[in-house]
Amino acid sequence: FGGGGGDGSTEITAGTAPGFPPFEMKQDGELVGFDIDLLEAVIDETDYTLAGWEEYEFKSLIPALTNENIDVVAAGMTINDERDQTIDFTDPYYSSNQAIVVREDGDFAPSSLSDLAGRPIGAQKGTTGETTVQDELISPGNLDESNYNSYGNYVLAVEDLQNGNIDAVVIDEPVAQTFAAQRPVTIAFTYETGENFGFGVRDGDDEFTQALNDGLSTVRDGSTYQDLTNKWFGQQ
Amino acid sequence: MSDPLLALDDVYKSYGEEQVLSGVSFEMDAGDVDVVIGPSGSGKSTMLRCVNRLTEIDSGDIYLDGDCVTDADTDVNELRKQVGMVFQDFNLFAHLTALGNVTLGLRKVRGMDKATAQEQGYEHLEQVGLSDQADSYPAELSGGQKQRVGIARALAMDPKLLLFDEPTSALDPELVGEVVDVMRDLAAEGITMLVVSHEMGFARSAASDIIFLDDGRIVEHGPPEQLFQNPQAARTGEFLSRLETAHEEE
Amino acid sequence: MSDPLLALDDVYKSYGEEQVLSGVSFEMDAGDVDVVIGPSGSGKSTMLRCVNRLTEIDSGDIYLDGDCVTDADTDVNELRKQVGMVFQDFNLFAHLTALGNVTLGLRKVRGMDKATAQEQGYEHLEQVGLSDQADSYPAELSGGQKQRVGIARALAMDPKLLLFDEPTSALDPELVGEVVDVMRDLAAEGITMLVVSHEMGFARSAASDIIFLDDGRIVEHGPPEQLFQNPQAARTGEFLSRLETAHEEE
Amino acid sequence: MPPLPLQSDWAFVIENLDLLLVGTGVTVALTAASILLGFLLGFPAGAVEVYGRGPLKRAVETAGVVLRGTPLLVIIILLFFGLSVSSSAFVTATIALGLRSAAYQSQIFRGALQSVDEGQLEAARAIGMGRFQAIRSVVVPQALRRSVPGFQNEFTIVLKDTSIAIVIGLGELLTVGQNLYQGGQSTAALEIFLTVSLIYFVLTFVTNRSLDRLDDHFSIPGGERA
Amino acid sequence: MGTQESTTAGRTLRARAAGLTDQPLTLLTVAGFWTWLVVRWTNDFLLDGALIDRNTSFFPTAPFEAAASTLGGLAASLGPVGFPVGWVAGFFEFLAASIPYLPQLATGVWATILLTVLGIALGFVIAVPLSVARVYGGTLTRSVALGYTELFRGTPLLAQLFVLYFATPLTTIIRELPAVGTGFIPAQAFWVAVIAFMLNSAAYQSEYIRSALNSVPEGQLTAARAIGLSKVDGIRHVVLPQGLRYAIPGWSNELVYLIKYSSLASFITVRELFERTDAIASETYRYTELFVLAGLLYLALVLSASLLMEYVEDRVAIPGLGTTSR
Ligand SMILES: Nc1ncnc2c1ncn2[C@@H]1O[C@H](COP(=O)(O)OP(=O)(O)OP(=O)(O)O)[C@@H](O)[C@H]1O
Ligand SMILES: Nc1ncnc2c1ncn2[C@@H]1O[C@H](COP(=O)(O)OP(=O)(O)OP(=O)(O)O)[C@@H](O)[C@H]1O
Ligand SMILES: [Mg+2]
Ligand SMILES: [Mg+2]
Repeated sequence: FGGGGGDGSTEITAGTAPGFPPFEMKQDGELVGFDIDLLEAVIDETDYTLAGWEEYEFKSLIPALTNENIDVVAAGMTINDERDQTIDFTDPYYSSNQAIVVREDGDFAPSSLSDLAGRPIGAQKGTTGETTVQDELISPGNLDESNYNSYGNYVLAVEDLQNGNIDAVVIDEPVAQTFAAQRPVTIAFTYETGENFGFGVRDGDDEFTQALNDGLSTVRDGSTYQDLTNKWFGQQ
Repeated sequence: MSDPLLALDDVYKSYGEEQVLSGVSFEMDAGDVDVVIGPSGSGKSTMLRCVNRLTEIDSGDIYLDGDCVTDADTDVNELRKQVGMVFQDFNLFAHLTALGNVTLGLRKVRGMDKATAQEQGYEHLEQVGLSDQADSYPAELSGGQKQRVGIARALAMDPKLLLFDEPTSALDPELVGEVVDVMRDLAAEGITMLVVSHEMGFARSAASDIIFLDDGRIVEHGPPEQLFQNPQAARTGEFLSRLETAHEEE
Repeated sequence: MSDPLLALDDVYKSYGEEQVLSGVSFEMDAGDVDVVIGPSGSGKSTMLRCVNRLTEIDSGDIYLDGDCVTDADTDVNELRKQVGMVFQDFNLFAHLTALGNVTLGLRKVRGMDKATAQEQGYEHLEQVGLSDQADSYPAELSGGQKQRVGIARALAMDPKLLLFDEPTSALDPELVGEVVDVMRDLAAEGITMLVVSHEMGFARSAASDIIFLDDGRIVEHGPPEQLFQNPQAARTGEFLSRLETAHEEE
Repeated sequence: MPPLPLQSDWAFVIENLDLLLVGTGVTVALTAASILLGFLLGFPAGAVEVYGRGPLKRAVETAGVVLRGTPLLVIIILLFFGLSVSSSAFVTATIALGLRSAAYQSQIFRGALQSVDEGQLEAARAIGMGRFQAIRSVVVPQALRRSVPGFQNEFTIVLKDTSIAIVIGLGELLTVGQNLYQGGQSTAALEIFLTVSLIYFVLTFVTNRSLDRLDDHFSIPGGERA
Repeated sequence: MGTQESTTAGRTLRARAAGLTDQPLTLLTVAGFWTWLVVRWTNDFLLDGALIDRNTSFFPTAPFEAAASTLGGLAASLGPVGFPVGWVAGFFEFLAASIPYLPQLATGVWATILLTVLGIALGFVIAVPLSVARVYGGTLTRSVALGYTELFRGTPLLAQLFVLYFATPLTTIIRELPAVGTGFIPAQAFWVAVIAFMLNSAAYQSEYIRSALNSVPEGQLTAARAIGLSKVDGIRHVVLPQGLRYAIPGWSNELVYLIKYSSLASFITVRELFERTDAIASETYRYTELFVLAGLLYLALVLSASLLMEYVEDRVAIPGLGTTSR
């Protein structure tokens, strides 16, 4: 496998968690999405070559990275302190907030987190959405723990929202917009977290991190970044 | 005279190709003890099982106390309450004590309450000399004791007729006596019994009639003295003589 | 004269508290056929099993052809090649044909190649009159045929001595004859055999000596005529008379 | 009632049948590899439980109890994220399924070895075979035949439990199915899962019938059916 | 298919576990496990955290941490021969690391037990008629029962859970039922899991019971009919009481299976032991400690079940009926 450590070997393996449109998802058996295209473009700018993609559940990505199953994570992963203790991040490549998604035809129209109190809500396991629910709702005692459902994947969460098993899903904004476009769900409000997505790399893999950062700024400086944004977020 | 207690009239039964009973007819009165003998496979068990309809006959009629019991509309469970059966290999209910075996029918078929059933059950165990084993499970009883429980179970339903299918042939020789003694007592009490058995001692001393069945037909039917001393058919004599030698050796 | 082929010298064996063999001594010469009789539990099987060390003795010695075989350093597998054994319940290898049963030892123990082993195997099946059943599996054979395969299997190893433990007692009466006939043939061919059996016909006609074992001791040992006509010990006479009545009935 | 995701979308399933078949291939390969590993470890383990003694036997027994008492899900996760035995999801899943299967197969073989009549071993010893050889040439061939039904059960259990490898993202049948309806192109969840279930059903059915055949083929004429 | 055989395998399998349960150490462990659970649950659910805060463990971590570091130092100073001490140190480290998570896992264990017990009990209610239909039914009932069994045994439990939860209106229906998801009554996902386990386990249980019914001698029903019991009554009063006793070993095996497979309910968001473990692990990344700990808790549950079934078997044992475990 890829020894991203940089000692001569330049093959690296990337990991992601499909089911997070438009960042990453499976279409016709192919892994596609903004993260996929972006990372590939970034790596093209470096001396490394991409050996391939591995797919995991989102919460498994960090263990997979630390266990050297993969060398880089591109999965719409928010840079935060908890994660930063375990892994390193590249420079941010996308800024996002958390959206609170509800059923389109439902009568539940919350406008702030406190409106969610006492309602069954969901998020994806191991995501910022989950942290938000934990920190802003459960810990202050606004939400009973039994009212929170945690899913392996956003699609299951949105599925359950449509089924009526939960009343709201806390989810990254761009993803929420995709779902709102495709499904009978709508964004009730956005919770400003000012969070940034970064590519996850192993702690201490500094050379590789640096290469990715350089590649990223090259891509941002050129037209590629804008092209990709238009391609994946353009149709909103 | 009144009706016979049991009458078989031209009973036929076959399994597939094989004709097992071919026109069996006989009658027995209340209080009679008839012993059925015959070679293996001659249809003795089948005949017995036809009487309480554990096996259905192909044609002919069977009457119990004047009623035709082989009608399609006869309630077989009702019939079986009136006809007790004792099996060769006991078939005691393995999960119930001796008393439980005897009372199950009283409670679930006759609908008695538990206390009354147990009281009656004890009496019947007493009748076969087993009241002290009431709480033993079948596996804890000897063969002879098992069979006596089997008899008590059948008696408990207060049947008009008791059927015995080789009640002693699964027993060790030294245990046969106790079961035969119980059967002899029942005979003396005037209970009507139809017994498949080759216990010649019992047949001689307790039977009203002996029925010799061969190949699904009654070859000879008469009181024991006549059959033993002066068999009419050659086949009977032959069978009896083989029986004698086999049993003398015990 | 040369050494005896088999000699037991003051053999003792106990299972826990129970003394099963208490000072058993006897000798037999090459070509002898000794028949061991005795009540159930008297130690007959144990004695036989001690000879090929399926059971280890507590004290005493056993000599085969002059060699002490109960030494700790005797190779038991070597010993067992020289002492064949025929079991009461056959113990044929269920997954092998008759021929496979006979040749397994030849191939895996004697290290013969397949063709030679099969050739020899056929001969031994021939010897017990079963060459036409070479490809049958044990489950496809009658009891008598099974036992004859068992004998052929033992013969195939070309042993100096053949042990038989009640070779006919698991057989239906009508099948005993064929096995006894084979054993009689072997005796006539001069094969040395130590046979636990209550087949008195065989003992009378084929035995060199009869050994009467009771409660782990040899009570009497002598030629059949002497033992049958004029038993020395009261116990022997008693046992023989019970044996006679039991077997006459068959 | 809110709308249910029950729009019939069989066309989508049929379009993606090739993907499902690839997943089926992974499932079959994973089953085969795991059963093989389970056999290679489980058979000796069973033999040790019957014929072994001392610490080896106790170690094997304890390992068996632990493996049989722990959910496969826990074993897989532990091996993958905890102990990181391998970076390949396929290898990890094979080890997890294989180890657990070995624990069960050892019991199947133990039972089968014990069910071979003691007289068989004795007869083999009586013609001069050593203990090991007697076990190998006489007891084992019979025990293997008797273990076929237990083996058959085990086979279907492993086949179905390969679906649990979804937790480590292995692209087996169920994962492929899940990815299909999460791809954003269709919400044909019911159709996909019914199809996936049908494929599993066909697989178990075919496996069972083939093993029946195998059983017939190796059964000893006239003897008890294994 | 070798159902008879699988029952035997089940029997021997459980006898294995029973062999372990003979050891006093195991008994002690299981007793300790249950004491902890009961005290924990009483505190958390009934006393509302009166004894100790819900999220605080009963056990302090400090002594274990201290022991671990002392022993670790010792092991290091011993050099290459220090490895046994190193293991002990590792064990204490493990204890220190896992203790803080115990309260949350205890809640998960509660859900796991509830799920298993309900699944197997409700499954049993379906399994009995299914197996009776298989043995005594007519062509139609027999094939319906067979079809049911083959269907549920032929597809993965995971797929069944997915279908029931995400692809059927089951959740909607259950959600509308009164009281679901209020107070101590779990929400719909739990009940969907119970239904899945019930349906799945019924198929397996019916196989065990079927082969047990087949092992009741035919003469038993004949004798029952001969005293005038109807067929149904004969099955009810004579065949089933015996057959179910024969079925206990295989059935216990199914209980053990269900305990373990209940972890799959985490896929549909049921917060049982595995889900709890997984959730904590994905926050803390302490996969090894947490999953070893979860494995041990499952093992304790499985051993408890074996012990319990052994006791049940002893209690209902009747001389001469079925296999007594000793
Ligand atoms: N259920 C059955 N199905 C097919 N054939 C049967 C059945 N029951 C009995 N038979 C056949 O009917 C014939 C008579 O059997 P039956 O049991 O009545 O004889 P029997 O006189 O009682 O013999 P035995 O002395 O051996 O008990 C036998 O040939 C038997 O094989
Ligand atoms: N492996 C064993 N362990 C304990 N006791 C044994 C063993 N084998 C035999 N015995 C006991 O040794 C005594 C002699 O047994 P043995 O089988 O030699 O008698 P036998 O003369 O062959 O009897 P039978 O005619 O019944 O075969 C018996 O009391 C038996 O219970
Ligand atoms: Mg009969
Ligand atoms: Mg003997």
